[in-house]
Amino acid sequence: MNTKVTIAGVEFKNPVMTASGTFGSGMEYGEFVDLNRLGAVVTKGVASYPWPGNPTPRVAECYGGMLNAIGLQNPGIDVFLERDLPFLKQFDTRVIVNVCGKTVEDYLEVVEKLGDTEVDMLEINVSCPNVKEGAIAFGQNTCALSEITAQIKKHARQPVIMKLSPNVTDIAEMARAAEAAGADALSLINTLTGMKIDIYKRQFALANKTGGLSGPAIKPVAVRMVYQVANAVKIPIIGMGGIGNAEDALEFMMAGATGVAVGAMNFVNPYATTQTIEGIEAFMEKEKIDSLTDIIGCVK
Amino acid sequence: MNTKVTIAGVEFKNPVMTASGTFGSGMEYGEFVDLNRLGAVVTKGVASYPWPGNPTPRVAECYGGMLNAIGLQNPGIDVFLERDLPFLKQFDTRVIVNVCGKTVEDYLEVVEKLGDTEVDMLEINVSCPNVKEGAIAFGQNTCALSEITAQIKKHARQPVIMKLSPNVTDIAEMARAAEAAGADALSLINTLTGMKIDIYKRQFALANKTGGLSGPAIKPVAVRMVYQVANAVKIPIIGMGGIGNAEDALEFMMAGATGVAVGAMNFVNPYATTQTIEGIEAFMEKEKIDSLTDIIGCVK
Amino acid sequence: MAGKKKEWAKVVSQKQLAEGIYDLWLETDLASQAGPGQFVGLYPRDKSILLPRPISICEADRQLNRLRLVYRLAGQGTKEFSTYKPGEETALLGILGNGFPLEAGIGKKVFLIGGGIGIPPMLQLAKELQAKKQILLGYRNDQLFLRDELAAQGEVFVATEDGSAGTRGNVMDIISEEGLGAEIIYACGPLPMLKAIKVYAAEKGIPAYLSLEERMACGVGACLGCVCKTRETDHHSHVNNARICTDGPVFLAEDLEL
Amino acid sequence: MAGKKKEWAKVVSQKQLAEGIYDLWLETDLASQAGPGQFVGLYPRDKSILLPRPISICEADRQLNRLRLVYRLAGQGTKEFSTYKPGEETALLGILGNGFPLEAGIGKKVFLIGGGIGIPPMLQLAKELQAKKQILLGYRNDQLFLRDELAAQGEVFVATEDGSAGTRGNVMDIISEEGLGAEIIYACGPLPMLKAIKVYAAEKGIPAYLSLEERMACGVGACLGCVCKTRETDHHSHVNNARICTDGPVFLAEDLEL
Repeated sequence: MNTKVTIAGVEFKNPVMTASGTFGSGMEYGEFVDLNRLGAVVTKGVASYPWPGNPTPRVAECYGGMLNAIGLQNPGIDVFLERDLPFLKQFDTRVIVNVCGKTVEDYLEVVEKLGDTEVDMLEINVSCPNVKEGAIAFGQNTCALSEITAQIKKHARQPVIMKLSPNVTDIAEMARAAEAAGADALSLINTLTGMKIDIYKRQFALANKTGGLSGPAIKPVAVRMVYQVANAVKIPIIGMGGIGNAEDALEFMMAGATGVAVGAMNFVNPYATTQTIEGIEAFMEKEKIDSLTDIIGCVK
Repeated sequence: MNTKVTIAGVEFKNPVMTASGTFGSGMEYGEFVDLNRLGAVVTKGVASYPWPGNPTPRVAECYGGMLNAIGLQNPGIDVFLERDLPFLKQFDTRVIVNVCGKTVEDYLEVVEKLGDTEVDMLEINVSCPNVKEGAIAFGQNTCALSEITAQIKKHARQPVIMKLSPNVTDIAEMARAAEAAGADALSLINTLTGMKIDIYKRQFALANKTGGLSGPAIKPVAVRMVYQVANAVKIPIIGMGGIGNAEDALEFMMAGATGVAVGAMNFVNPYATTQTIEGIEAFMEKEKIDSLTDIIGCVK
Repeated sequence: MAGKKKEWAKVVSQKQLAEGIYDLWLETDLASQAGPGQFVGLYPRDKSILLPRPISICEADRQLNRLRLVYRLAGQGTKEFSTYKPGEETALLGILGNGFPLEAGIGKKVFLIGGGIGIPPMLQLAKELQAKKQILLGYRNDQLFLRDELAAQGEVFVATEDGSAGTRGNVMDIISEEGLGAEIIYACGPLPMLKAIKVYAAEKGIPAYLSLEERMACGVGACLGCVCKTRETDHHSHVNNARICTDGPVFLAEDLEL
Repeated sequence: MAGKKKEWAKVVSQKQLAEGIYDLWLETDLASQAGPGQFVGLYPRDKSILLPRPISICEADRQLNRLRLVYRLAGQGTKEFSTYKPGEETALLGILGNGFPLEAGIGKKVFLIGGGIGIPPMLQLAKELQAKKQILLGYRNDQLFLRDELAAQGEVFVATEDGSAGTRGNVMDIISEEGLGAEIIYACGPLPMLKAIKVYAAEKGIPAYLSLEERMACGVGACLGCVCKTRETDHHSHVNNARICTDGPVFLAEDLEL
């Protein structure tokens, strides 16, 4: 039974990763799961300098999901390289660093600093709905997305994954723009922009007013977009959006994802990542699937 | 205590309506609720001739919601006028007819035929994700939306509500285009395009592959869009997306909706519409709200 | 007839009849309106799944206000139902659907044909139908749930897919093997079985009432989720689609495109 | 110390202590690691709401492996918890948070200050802290939950908003009215109370350990949902934000921007 998948030349022991921002840099959930079991740890977004993020409340709950407006709080690339990367490199898992920025230069500075490290891949966050500058501005417009993709590709020494926003009219068009500009892979979906109002207090549940919706509630949108993108581009896809178990993960793979990431469901079940891997193995055994790559995009 | 609201000059006894496609033409749920209690019945989409809709399966369940790909099956305007409208006019409630079409001419034919009837308002469906031609093609592009809005306004004798698709990058831009072209009101959101795959059968849950996601799962996206639109245009909004009780309805109103519609939640609770009205009245009493119009858009 | 309602029903008893097949008795006022071939919508408590599950009525005790539902474990909803214990309450939508027309069969030589989870509705039908009943039951294996109860209502013939009881094969194999015949058919079961019955009924020139299944949402005819293709334009839809939940689930075979 | 876990805990007992205040004892191995001021995440079964509810530990019986949680009805999740009966199981995430530092207070004259639903963590603290304890409790009205139990651990002073028992007003009013003083403060309660204590402690030049609350998602420090503003750059975040769930919930007042 072979659970290996390959994305842009990088081999993963299995397709199960963590969605950026839901798993820190692995340390916290290392108390619950053996990080060696994971296909990859995808880190919280890393910027060129420390970002304080948004005011609280930053999180709110909604039916089958949650809203967050963390605002990409992060300690910056220098702390990441000094503290988080050495921690992650103790484990036999791939490391994908999520890179965020407010300007193209911000992104490039992080990409440059990661160039001669043992990081396996870069995931470029152009789809965070919770910061005013940069981020999603690059991810909702094909020209801006092409431009930043091309720039990053020029400077990156690792394969580049562009993380796409679902808050667009035509996800296939965005995917094609990223592919044409040189992206090695795509990850999707980031969160859907949402809002919650407390009717008794007559105020927004989040200090930021809007936040990103994640969790099982968004899975049907995510599966649809993965399917559309898989049918629009040739580069591999890492699928995410509400994945919490093997059935969810397999649904994304059958829709066309090569990798899958567990996000908000880590908060619901801190063992969700490893249980997803075990569930995939059990499914393969039961359904007599030799290689997991056989099911990628098998539903047309 | 005054629950009345006015939309484009039409007064409603209360803001609670039905979302098109979830309530037929009222007959079926008339067994469960007194239609006289409702602010309005918004009918299933009516086209210029009978539409057969999509193959089955047409519905699938997902976390906190459902997918549908009915494909706007409807008996056509002539049957509507002969059978459904006389039924609805027996009740003391407003009648809003949802109009669908594949070409501009299709829409205009229905609009014309409704011109000298006792229908109170028209809701123009330019956002159904489940039909190949027309419908959503008009709703994802500002030019097409402006064009069809202007055409319909030219022919309509009743106030025109344009029903917007949430499957767009910038809902405010769409709203502004509809307003500029003469729309009297807006309703949002239609369903989010989604997909479900049965991993054991390795096939799509819906014959149409994709379907429209509705139910509580989409509420945060809907509330956000209502808020964004309310801050972008001056015309009134009918809000919908996962509303199943008074708390949901009030959340939409505080975000900026003047009317609210109960959709998929009718299937979960056939008394959802009238219970929502009762809950709003109870809230007004408890919170000492004299006129419901006071809370519209009160959260900024 | 009273209208449809959503209301609370109390679990009277529940037991397992066969692998994955459960037998649930509910106490509910709705029982007084229930007829053979009709169904109810059972709502799971699990809030991640919202829609009522359509389950056919196996028996209706109109004196005691009780409904018997025999259902198959099919997913999250039915898995939850299978845990219900006496005294618990569950939300019920009913009574739904048209049911089997009894008049058509009175005094005739009839086939009541049930395949798999299509067997349960045959029990109430057999109890109410005054006719010469030949009851044909198709099972997967020798877990012959409801067989004995049906045998008290007519002559029962069994087919099993694995040949472990009765005729090896399906219900159509019973007809040929036993050389049976009828003037009218009532049937519920998987689509291939219904298709075969439609062909058989057309050949013999006899009416066949078929009970169909489809994914449903509202259950009351509003959403148009659960349609089937009809030969003629349907009176309600004005296209060749009838609503299984309200115009059906029972249709005359010759009116359907299966 | 063993690591954090999500595991099943069994309900030992539950009773209502006051209007909207419930007292739940759970049997769980996690009790052996629990200290005063720490908390657990309790997961509702209701699948429409996914996140664990942070609830502070009121008592930890490390011999019997039991945790006592005294919580307020605040929404859908806690409403569900309040229905739990002995023998039922509930999923628990723990043990979370840093807890109150006992060493700092040993042998000293201390204030333990609890306001409203900030009172429960004071009980385990009072039981473990070897010091001259003055326990100041702020209630809404004369439903003085946990007061008697706390009185067994030190000298208790009560304030009520409506003046129906003890000092009319809040816990700060007790200090002035009774002319009390302390060398160190431990406190948990609403933000305005904590702000007042921070000011008071600064004036008196004494340390105050404050337990904070915020909307949480993961509860384990990964999501950065529940941060508070800190005076200095935080060692983990490298910005002026500390994580309440892991760096806290207990902070030295002077380190916080409240």
